[in-house]
Amino acid sequence: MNVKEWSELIGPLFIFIGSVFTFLSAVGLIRLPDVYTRSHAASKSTTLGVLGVLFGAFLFFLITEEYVSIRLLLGIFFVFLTAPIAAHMICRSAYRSNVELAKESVKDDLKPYLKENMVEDQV
Amino acid sequence: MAWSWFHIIILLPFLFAIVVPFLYKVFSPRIHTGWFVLIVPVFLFIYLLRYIPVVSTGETILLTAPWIPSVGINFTAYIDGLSLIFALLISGVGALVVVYSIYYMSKHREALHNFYVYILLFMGAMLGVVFSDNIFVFYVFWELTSISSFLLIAYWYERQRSRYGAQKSMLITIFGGLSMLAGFVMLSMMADTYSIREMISQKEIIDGHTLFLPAMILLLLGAFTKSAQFPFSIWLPDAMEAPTPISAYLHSATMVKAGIYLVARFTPVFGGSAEWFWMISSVGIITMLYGSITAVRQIDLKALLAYSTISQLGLIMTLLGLGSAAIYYGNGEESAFYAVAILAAIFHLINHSTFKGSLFMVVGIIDHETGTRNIRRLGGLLTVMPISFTVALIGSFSMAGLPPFNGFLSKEMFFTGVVNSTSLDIFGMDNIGALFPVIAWVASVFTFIYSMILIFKTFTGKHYPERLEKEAHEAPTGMLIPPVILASLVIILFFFPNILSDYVLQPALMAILPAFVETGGIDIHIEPWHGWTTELYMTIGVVVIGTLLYLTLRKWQGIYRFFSPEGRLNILYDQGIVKMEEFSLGLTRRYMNGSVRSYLVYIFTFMILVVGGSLLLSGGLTFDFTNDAPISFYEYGIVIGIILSGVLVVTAKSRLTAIIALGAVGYLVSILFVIFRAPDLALTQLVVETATVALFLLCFYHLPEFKKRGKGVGFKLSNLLVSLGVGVLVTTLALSADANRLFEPISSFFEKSYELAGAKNIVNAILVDFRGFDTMMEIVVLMIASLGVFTLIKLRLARKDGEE
Amino acid sequence: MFELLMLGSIVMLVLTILACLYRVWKGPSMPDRIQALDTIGITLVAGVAIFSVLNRTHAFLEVILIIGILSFIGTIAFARSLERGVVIERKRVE
Amino acid sequence: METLMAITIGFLFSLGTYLVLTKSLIRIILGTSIIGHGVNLLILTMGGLKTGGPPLLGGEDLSYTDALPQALILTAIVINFAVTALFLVLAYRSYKTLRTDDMEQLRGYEDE
Amino acid sequence: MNNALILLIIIPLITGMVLIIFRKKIVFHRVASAAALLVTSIISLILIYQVKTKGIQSLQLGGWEAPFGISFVVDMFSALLLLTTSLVAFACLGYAFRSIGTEREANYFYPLYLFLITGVYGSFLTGDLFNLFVCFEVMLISSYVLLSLGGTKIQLRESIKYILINVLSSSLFLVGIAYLYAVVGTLNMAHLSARIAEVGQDGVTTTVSLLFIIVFGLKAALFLFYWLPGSYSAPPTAIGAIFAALLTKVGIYALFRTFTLIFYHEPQITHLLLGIMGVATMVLGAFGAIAFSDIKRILTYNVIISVGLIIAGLASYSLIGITGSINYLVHDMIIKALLFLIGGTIISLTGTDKLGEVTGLIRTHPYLGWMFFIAALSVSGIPPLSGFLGKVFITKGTFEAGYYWLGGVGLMTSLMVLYSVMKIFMNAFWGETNLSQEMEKGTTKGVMFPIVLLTMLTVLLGVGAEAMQPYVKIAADDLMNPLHYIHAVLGSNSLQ
Amino acid sequence: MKRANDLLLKAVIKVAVLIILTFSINLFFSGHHHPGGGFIGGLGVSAALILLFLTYDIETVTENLPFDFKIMGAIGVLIAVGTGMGSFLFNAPFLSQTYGYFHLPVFGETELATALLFDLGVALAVIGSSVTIILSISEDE
Repeated sequence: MNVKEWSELIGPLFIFIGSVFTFLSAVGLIRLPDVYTRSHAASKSTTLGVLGVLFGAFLFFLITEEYVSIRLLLGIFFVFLTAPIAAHMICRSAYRSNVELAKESVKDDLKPYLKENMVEDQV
Repeated sequence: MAWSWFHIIILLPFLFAIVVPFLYKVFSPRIHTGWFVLIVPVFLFIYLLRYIPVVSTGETILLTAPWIPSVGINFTAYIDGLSLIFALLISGVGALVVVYSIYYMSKHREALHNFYVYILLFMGAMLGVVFSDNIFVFYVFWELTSISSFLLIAYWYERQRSRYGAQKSMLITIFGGLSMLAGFVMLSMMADTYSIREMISQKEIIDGHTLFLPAMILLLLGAFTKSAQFPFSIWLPDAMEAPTPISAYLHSATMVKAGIYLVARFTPVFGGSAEWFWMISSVGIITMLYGSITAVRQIDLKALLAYSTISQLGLIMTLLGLGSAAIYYGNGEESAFYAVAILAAIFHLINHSTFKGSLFMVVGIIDHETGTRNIRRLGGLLTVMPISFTVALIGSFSMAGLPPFNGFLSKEMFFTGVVNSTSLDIFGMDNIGALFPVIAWVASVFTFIYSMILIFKTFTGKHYPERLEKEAHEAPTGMLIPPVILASLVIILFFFPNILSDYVLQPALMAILPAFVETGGIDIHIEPWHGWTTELYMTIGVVVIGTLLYLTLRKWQGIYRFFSPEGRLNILYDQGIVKMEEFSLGLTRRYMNGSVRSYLVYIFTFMILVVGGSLLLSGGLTFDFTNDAPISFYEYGIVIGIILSGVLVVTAKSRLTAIIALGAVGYLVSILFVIFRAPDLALTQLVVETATVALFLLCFYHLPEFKKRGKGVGFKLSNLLVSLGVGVLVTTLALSADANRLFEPISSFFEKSYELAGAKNIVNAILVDFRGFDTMMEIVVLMIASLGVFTLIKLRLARKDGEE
Repeated sequence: MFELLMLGSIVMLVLTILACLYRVWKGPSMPDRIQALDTIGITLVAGVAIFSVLNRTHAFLEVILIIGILSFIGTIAFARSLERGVVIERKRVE
Repeated sequence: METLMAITIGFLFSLGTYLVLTKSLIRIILGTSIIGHGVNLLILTMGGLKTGGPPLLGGEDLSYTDALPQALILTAIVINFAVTALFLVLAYRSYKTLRTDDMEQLRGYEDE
Repeated sequence: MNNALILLIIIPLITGMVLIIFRKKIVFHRVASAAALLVTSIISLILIYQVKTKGIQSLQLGGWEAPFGISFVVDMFSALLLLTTSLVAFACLGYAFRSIGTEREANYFYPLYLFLITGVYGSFLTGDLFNLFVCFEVMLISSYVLLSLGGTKIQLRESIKYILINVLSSSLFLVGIAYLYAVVGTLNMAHLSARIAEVGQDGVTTTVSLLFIIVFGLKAALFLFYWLPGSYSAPPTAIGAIFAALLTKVGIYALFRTFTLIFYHEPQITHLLLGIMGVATMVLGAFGAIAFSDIKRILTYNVIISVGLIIAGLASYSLIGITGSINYLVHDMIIKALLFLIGGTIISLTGTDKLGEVTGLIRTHPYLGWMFFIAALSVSGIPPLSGFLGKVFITKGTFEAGYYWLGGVGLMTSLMVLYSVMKIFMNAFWGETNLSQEMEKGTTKGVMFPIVLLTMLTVLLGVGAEAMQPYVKIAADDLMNPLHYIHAVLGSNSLQ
Repeated sequence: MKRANDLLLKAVIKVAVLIILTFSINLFFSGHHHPGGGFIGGLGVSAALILLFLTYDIETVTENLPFDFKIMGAIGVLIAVGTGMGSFLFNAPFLSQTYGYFHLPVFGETELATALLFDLGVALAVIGSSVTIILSISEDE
């Protein structure tokens, strides 16, 4: 293996690492007790994983073909930007539609606040 | 080929019919519209008279006017003896009827414009029928007679009986017309011409053709229905709902004779065969017997006349049938012997028009002046209406076959024809030929009886003015003129029959039996006195027995309670219609049950049967896996994923699951597109799938949750079978098509897209350039769909008016 | 080596998708399902990227972004409809 | 691959047909969508699944997959989408107006 | 190259799109759509003239040679249908002016109407199988929207069934196209014909052709007509009339095109099946027509019957049968529109579509009554009106092909047709007049013009049938000689 | 009544919409050589619009984007048909497209094709109709 071949493996390596992260988040998705905790697994590590994969692909094309893919960069940026928002929205909707917290939860900070201010808004 | 004056003349009634409403509008009620209309038949009659000298020499005239020449349908007028007789009857009787109607139809109360338009339509149609040589033009006019008759019968359309009668006559005669059309089509295929004359010249080809018999039967159906032959006769009595002038005109003198004309016209084509002979003569004789027997029991004068008409038409039909044997013998002594029957037919045709026309008119007068036609309420009119009585007497004695009236002559000739036919040794006549004279005689006895009933029950006996709706008195002179003219013809024809025979009968006979053209016809000399022949004895027998039976009518009338064939037939017809409607409703409701699922099951089942059957039977079922592209494991995975998600859609308990599973199918399909190297497709599929799922979610929000709707195992099983069938069909056909790639696809052309269209993306080049039109229409579809969504949401019309 | 890495990645991704499918199937709540679907979407982004690398083609890079966009919109829409009952509001609400 | 695809397509058709034959309107529409997927895959399969490169010129591919079926499918997808959208909204409207989504109750011969 | 072909599509399309932009100007909508249809009538006349003098015209869209781009072809058959479509559409549009109501007018009735016509024109013109599908869809989706336009209960209910069945049949159409593409590898109809003629029509091709029979049969209401009665009686009169006149005809056209141009090698299978389906259609349709006693339903079943009869001519696959079918097709488009318009007028006058509730209309509406009478005769093929010639020739064609049962059933059903339409006439127009003019729910004001126009057409086409015959002859000749079409599209030397 | 604020969402959405629009326009223009084109580009734009509708509400968005999307769709179709009709001027068959290479100041050597105009029509039609569909449904009570 020469340098070129090794350098070609950088991209795939990133991809693999990303995949591992993604897989780990899947484990979390199955094992964690309630939607709020699962949301952590799903949003954080998946985002990282996907970013890894995309970055790996970007590197791969950069190195092997010297091709700078604007689209991949856009994609990375977009996922980076939107994934947290999506997770945030899901959690909020979960909370608002009264999804129970896991039994193990110790604290619900939002509850007293909501009780005071936004009673009518509970759809 | 050009339009001649003669064509215009034939069409004159139609042309005049257009003017009639205007005339009515302008002059009514000052001048009776009939006076204007009268011009037409009078003119026609005089015009046609000119042709008698020409035709009597045996000459025929053929005038062709183009109608649809490019398909060989031309208005070919053919003037020979036969058509001329009919045309003269039509115009002559027509003129008299119009005169009569002027007095019969009130110009203040009746919608005369309609009446005369119908009459003119009919007259033109009838003339067209008798003069047309082209079968399709013939058919055109033939149907027009049915239609105008329909309109005339329902002239008083407020009356339920009128509408009933009109519908009945229309259904039966148009049924006949259609079968005649089928016969015509077959004839045209056999002879390869649309001209009747040319068909006659190709008799040999037609005779030996396999279609000979079907064509003949179909043609005769037309003739029998039109001429009210048994069992199609039922429409004629109900047609009596028409105003009496119409009954006199259509239902005695002209329209019903169109069937006779048809048979006579086609005798040269079909005549000489056993089938033709038997069908016509047996139907004719049965009709004759049936009509005369049934007529006796009628108490309505017009009904009596209707059945008598049926009977008389049967008589003429019998004669034509028997006479057709002459063709078998070709030209000669023997042939002439049987040809007498044909002669008698034509002669009786004319006579019947005269006496039956006059009788109808008299009955009309009675109806008009007394307000009833019921025999039981009438009686003793002799003193009140002497002229009418005289006319009626002449008419009915002629009908009964008594001298010195023309009916006697033709009746004698009828007997001659029937008796002659017993000596036939062909067509199996030697076995049962003797039946003809017997039946004919019996029918004549009954004819005698009803003639007597007609005259004596009405005019003699005691007069009961209180039973009548009006005070009876003699009709106005104008109303009496036409029947008097006809009655005088009845007498004149008795004394001078040979005027007729030389000028008219002879050429007509030659038209029916063209074999005689070469020999110049047969020797026709009609004489009242033949000596003491069988025929005379038969007539005397008729008179004697008939008188006896008439006098003892009351004693044996009771048997009619057990015998009413006309009732049976009517019930058959009425029930037939009702049952037909019921059956149709039941059937249609059964399969058109409004359930879209049933429709789909029909459609899919049909598809599986037809396409699947064809795939199995046509040997198209082939498999060839050698060219298959290799499969990798993730492709398996995706396919399994698609199938699993699909199953999930079906089995899902909640609609949300189903929708998500559908989305999964869609996304996996787009992944397949990625694998199959279709980036554009994958992109589009992804976006569209998302949009679809979004729409589902937007709409499903309001749709109800899936419910357990138990419909039984049968329901599910049939669904399962049908859907499995569809799936298997699609798969096998796909495999067969895959294994059966006959040609290279044309798509290699598109790989030059960069040179041709400046595009490196072939799919895009196809979309915007090579097949840009598809894309253009596709966005139109999208646009329309969005408009549709918009209007569906925004526009909500309540069910305001009854329109929707 | 290259193939091995790729294969491993694909296997992982497939496992991730299966896990998410389990979550979609099981629930128990709606947000769970949405969460899982969102994850599937993002994983698909990764999958397409791997496929492109594997086939050394740029043809599908558009797909990556499209999936990302769609999955994001979908998630937002779902969340909205859960939260407010309607997806798109008609009137401005302050 | 063609064989596998043919079987898959047959499956999709079966499932779609089964759904279409049920009584719930929403399932019927789901069924038409599934059939739509089946149709698209069928066109692609019938175009031949030869494994050339994507139909984009300029790469180093020597052969390309058949582009024509792809273009056809694109058109078909869009049209299918338009019709499905209309159908869905119609179903929605019908439910709001007629208060039922059961096709058996939409027979409509009794009330006339 | 003849750009006139595409103008037929473009003019109604552009007009419709412009009308969408100016949504509120109803009067403009009316004028513009009438003008558009008039212009297309003129163009179709020109096309007829051109085809007569110069033979089949074709246009390769985008300038791409034939099998690769989309070809537009007009032969005499389609030209005749185009002209008839324009006239009938014009008449129904005229009827809509006074009857459709402002709410519908403001909700894009006219654009949708024009798009429907666009789709019909496209289907008649295109020479490409897939493009035929697309044009079908334009027509169908407009018809979906028109059918549901207004959103009354019955409209919604019938729209669902109609859309569902048509969506499925469209899917099957695509399935058929896919198979055919696999086997023959092309989409251009002329090219398909040439290629199939080259190697013969084998089992698979025949099977695929049967699939096309089912697809087009669904659109044409040939035997698989279950969607038709409901959906034609649901919408307002003007829409129902244009549906009755055009929708099934497009399916019929497609059947004629494919089974004279492409799949004509195995008539003992394909055309026999068509014949059997035709008989079933006629019989079931006739039973349906006499079963009911409400006007709209009687008329809708009459639509079905005529489909069977027209297809009978195709099934005979003889010159004379096809000639008859073409005659009858033109007649049928006119007469069905006419019948629906008059029927709708009766219903709007009386407020009911049940026979027997209102009688004696002829006293108050003599012209309407007599025109219905003429229409009734014409629809039953009574001479000398327009249906006669077609029926005779179809009968003759079937007889010549040895399908006596087919022609016989055709004739018998026309008696049932007559019975069913006369039932309307005798019940609604005859009898005691029980509805005075003051009690009437609607009016005939302003809607008589299209009825008169169509009545005159049916009379003229019957009496003056000669005027049309040379064109019909050309059309039939071209249909029976696929080579004419192929040459016109592919050029004479490209029979590969 | 107070309502949960969408500050976070609104902030991000603005950027996201920008990205999507950029990407859509890129897709649209590169359609001739890369995957993409008018249809998908149009859908992208409408996705961005829908994102706006999701985040804000119909009233707000239509105030800022005062289009009647039905008219936009109609204009799109008209453009598409119009480019086809342009070929009438050159006596070429309907929908004949052409292309050429031009030297433009900023872009350098650029290919310009009439097909692009056609695609623009497609895109507008797609945007118009898809947004119309979504809005119609959403506006229903």
